[in-house]
Amino acid sequence: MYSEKVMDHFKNPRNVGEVKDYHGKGEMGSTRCGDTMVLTIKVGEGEVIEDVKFQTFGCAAAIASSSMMTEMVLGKTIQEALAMTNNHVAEALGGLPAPKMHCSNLAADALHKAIEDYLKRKEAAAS
Amino acid sequence: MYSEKVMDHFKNPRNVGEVKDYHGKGEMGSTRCGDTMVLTIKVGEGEVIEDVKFQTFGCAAAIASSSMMTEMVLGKTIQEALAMTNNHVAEALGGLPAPKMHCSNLAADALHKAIEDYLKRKEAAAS
Amino acid sequence: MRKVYMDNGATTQVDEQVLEAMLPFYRELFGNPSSLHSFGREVKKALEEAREKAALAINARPEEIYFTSGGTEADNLAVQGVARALKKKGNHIITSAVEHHAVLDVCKAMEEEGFKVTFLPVDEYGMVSPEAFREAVTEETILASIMLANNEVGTLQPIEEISAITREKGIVLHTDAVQAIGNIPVDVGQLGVDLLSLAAHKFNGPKGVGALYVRRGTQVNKVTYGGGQEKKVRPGTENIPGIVGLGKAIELATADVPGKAAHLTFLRDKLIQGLMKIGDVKLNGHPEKRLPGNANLSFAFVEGESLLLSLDMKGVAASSGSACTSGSLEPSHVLLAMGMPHETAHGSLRFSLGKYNTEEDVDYVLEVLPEIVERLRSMSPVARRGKQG
Amino acid sequence: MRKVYMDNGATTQVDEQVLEAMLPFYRELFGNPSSLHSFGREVKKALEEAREKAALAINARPEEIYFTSGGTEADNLAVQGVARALKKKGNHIITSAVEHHAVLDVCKAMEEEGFKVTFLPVDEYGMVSPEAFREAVTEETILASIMLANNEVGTLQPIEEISAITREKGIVLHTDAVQAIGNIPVDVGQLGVDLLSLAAHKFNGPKGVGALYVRRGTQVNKVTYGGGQEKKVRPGTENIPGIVGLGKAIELATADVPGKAAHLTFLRDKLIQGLMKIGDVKLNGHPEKRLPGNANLSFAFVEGESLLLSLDMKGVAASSGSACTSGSLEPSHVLLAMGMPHETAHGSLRFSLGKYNTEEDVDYVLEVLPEIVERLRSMSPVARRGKQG
Ligand SMILES: Cc1ncc(COP(=O)(O)O)c(C=O)c1O
Ligand SMILES: Cc1ncc(COP(=O)(O)O)c(C=O)c1O
Repeated sequence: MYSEKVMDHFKNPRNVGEVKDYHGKGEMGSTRCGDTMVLTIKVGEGEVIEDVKFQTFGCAAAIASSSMMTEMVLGKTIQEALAMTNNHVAEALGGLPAPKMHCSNLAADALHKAIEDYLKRKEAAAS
Repeated sequence: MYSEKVMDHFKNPRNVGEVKDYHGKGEMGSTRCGDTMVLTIKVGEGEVIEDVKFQTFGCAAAIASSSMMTEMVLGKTIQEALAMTNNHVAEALGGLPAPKMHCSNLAADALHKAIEDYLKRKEAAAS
Repeated sequence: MRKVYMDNGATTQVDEQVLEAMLPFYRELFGNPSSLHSFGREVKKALEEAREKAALAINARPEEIYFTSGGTEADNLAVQGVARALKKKGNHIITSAVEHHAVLDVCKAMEEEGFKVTFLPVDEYGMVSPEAFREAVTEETILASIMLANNEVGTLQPIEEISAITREKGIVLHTDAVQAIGNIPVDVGQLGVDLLSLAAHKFNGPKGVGALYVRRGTQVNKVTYGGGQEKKVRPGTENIPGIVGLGKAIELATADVPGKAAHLTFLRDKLIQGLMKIGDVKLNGHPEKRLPGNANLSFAFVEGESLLLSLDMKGVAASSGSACTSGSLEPSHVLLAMGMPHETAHGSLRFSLGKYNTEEDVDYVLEVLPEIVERLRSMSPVARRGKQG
Repeated sequence: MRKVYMDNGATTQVDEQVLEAMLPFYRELFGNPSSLHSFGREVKKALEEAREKAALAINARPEEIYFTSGGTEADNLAVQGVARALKKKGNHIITSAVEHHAVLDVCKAMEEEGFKVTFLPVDEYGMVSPEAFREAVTEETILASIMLANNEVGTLQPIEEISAITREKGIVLHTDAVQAIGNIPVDVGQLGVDLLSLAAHKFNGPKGVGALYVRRGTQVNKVTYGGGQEKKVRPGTENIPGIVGLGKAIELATADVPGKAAHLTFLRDKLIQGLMKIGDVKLNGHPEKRLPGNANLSFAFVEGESLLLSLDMKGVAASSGSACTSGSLEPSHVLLAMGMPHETAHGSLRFSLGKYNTEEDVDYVLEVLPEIVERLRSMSPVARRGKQG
């Protein structure tokens, strides 16, 4: 059912946990299937994402999407990260079964929320 | 499907053919399944059936019923023969499958016709 | 006693290679393909491989194959499913008078649901006329079901000519190919059909499994409801060993259709020619457009069941269209639709040859049957009259 | 890697004795039971022997057994068949919210045909209340379908109490006993049911074959149409190897139900007790009135599919009611009907034990599952909050 890449990320998820002293935090819940994800990021010089960690309650597709997303986003600028979509994550995983596509939605959405949070905090600090 | 007795009479039908110089002849056709039977008898002293022969176009049940009937009737008086029913024949065969019961109807009916024919001829000869 | 099986139209012997392919799925590969775990996944793979084989054999796409419990269920799903799905478009169905009961009786049931059904007559060879088909079409016609090859007399129907009409008129066309697979080439593209039924046990596969081909985009309502199997069109835990067997059997059966057909045609023609010598014997069905393995003959003055049972006593298995073998009181609806008188229909005998038949089998039948016919005719009052007349 | 199969509710491994009984019918005994010749007759005999075995196992008469292609078809034939046959008497059907989709979805389809259906709610243990059943009965009630044992949580329904009501009111009662056969005693007389479904692959028989018991005198309309098999109620060439397998399997499965149940109960209770130690674990279904082999548990803060796949990586096969394993977006309708919140339903895991399971299997699961739960909880944002709250 799942690609090897999905199973690899499910078995050995990258970047699990919470970034210490994070700069932004995004939380997403799927009302449809009950999955939940919390993402924390640290943004360094040049608006580059220096650290990223996730916690996910969900199926293998949700966990693998979370893990894959963190790998993809690490070292990217927040501009680049904002351009990332759920489809990019699913593609990078070698595709997901059709009924599982929605499970990958959490990942990019939580990322965007974390960046938003980061930008808000920055604004608040600046003002 | 068929009892051993039916198969025995089908394999080795008794009294097939036509009695030479018969005294009575009965012919029956089933309009329902197309079976046809011709029975000839010779009646001796004391109105006893001395000889009987049949010809049948029909299934195994029809042929076995014909054969069984000739065996049952041989040596009987025509009174006794007239009391014989299709059910008696079927019973003597150890029963017939339900959808095959109608195939045994020919036998007793042809017998009764043959006896009728004999009685008519006798009357005609007497008058 | 020598045993000769010439009733391959009723069912066939499972090919040992087919059974070999099935056995692991009764033993270690016993999972349910809906299960996520390894026991399920390995079996799911086999299910999809069988679907690919079935698709390949009839030139369809794997996703167009729906596995069923046999030919009857496939026919029911096709006719009930399409008729109900298209109810709003029209209420007229066209079929033929010589269909198998699995189509004929469904069509009759559809009449009770409010559909109008035309049962097309056939000619003396059992063939439907494309012109008559065209004339039967109305504005209301939504579905037609015409078989590819007749199970009793072996006549092949002009499906390509009929599909030219259904395509022109936008009518969904189903064909019952249960008797055709492995015996004649079957290509859904060339035939131009939208649905096609098949049953594994007619081509040396297992009993209890069949398939319905449904062309992409064709609407089919469910007949049974339940789990999500077969895209919810045909729910129920899949008969995995059976489906794997179907896959293997159809692969083997369609590997060399011309070769098999040539073998069967040779045997069949030898059989027919030999039997015709008995006298007062008539070949039923079309002289050329017939299944390569089908020899259906009428023996005047004798009844089919008596022939059958007498052959059986000699070890030969055949079948008959006589009323007495059908369990009903009427002889075969196919023979009657061909205009055959009742008596002749009663004396019909079908030999259906299969891949395991040999020339020795044919010789044996030619050796024993003449005596049997003679014996039965000697008992028959009809024969006497026949000869006198 | 050690392989532990604990998904016997999904399907079971065919008993080698069952397969042995089937094999001759794939080989030399390949005839069609409708055929008059010896190839047909010897197979017909086996068909009727299997029917006798199935009847004996549930205390029915052989002529009350109709073979089908599985549990789904049996359920469909029962509900569709009886509802349509009794349409003139009334239009109300009673069923429960926790039925298998093979009953639930048929009942929904019946609604579209104009029937009114009451889907009885269940209590937190998944049990239907006989009082609620009685209250649901109307003048129009013709049919009720309440399962004997639930496939997900194993809860046993009070069928005898319900049949007391249906008999009093003249309502036809069907029960889906697919999960019950071989695990609890099943006696149609004692249960007081009029129809009962079963499927061979749930009691170490083959897939693709089941049966419907129909009490003498109960009217059932056909769902599919065709030949004269199974008294025309269920047409199609019989799946003889499958039916023979069903016969052998039900004979073996019902030979010692108390013995099997004791074995399963022992293993199940050890498993449940061991798993409860993990913490934040809840047993779903009735604590006592449940299938001896069913252990359905909810693991808070983790999702079922993740549990399943993690177990699978350790060689353990189980199943889950989580949305992500059902192929739909909703978690199990059974768990929801029991009033379980979505999150808890998502984290449910079903272990269904079978006759081949051993104590070592249970020990192995108790060894690997705690680590898996811990690992997944450590990844879960919900768990953290849960612990905090
Ligand atoms: C032409 C045709 N259609 C349908 C069927 C029904 O197939 P099954 O008996 O496998 O359900 C048969 C065989 O009996 C057949 O010959
Ligand atoms: C309670 C119940 N009913 C019906 C079915 C359907 O049986 P089958 O999948 O064999 O058609 C199942 C099994 O899936 C079941 O557990």
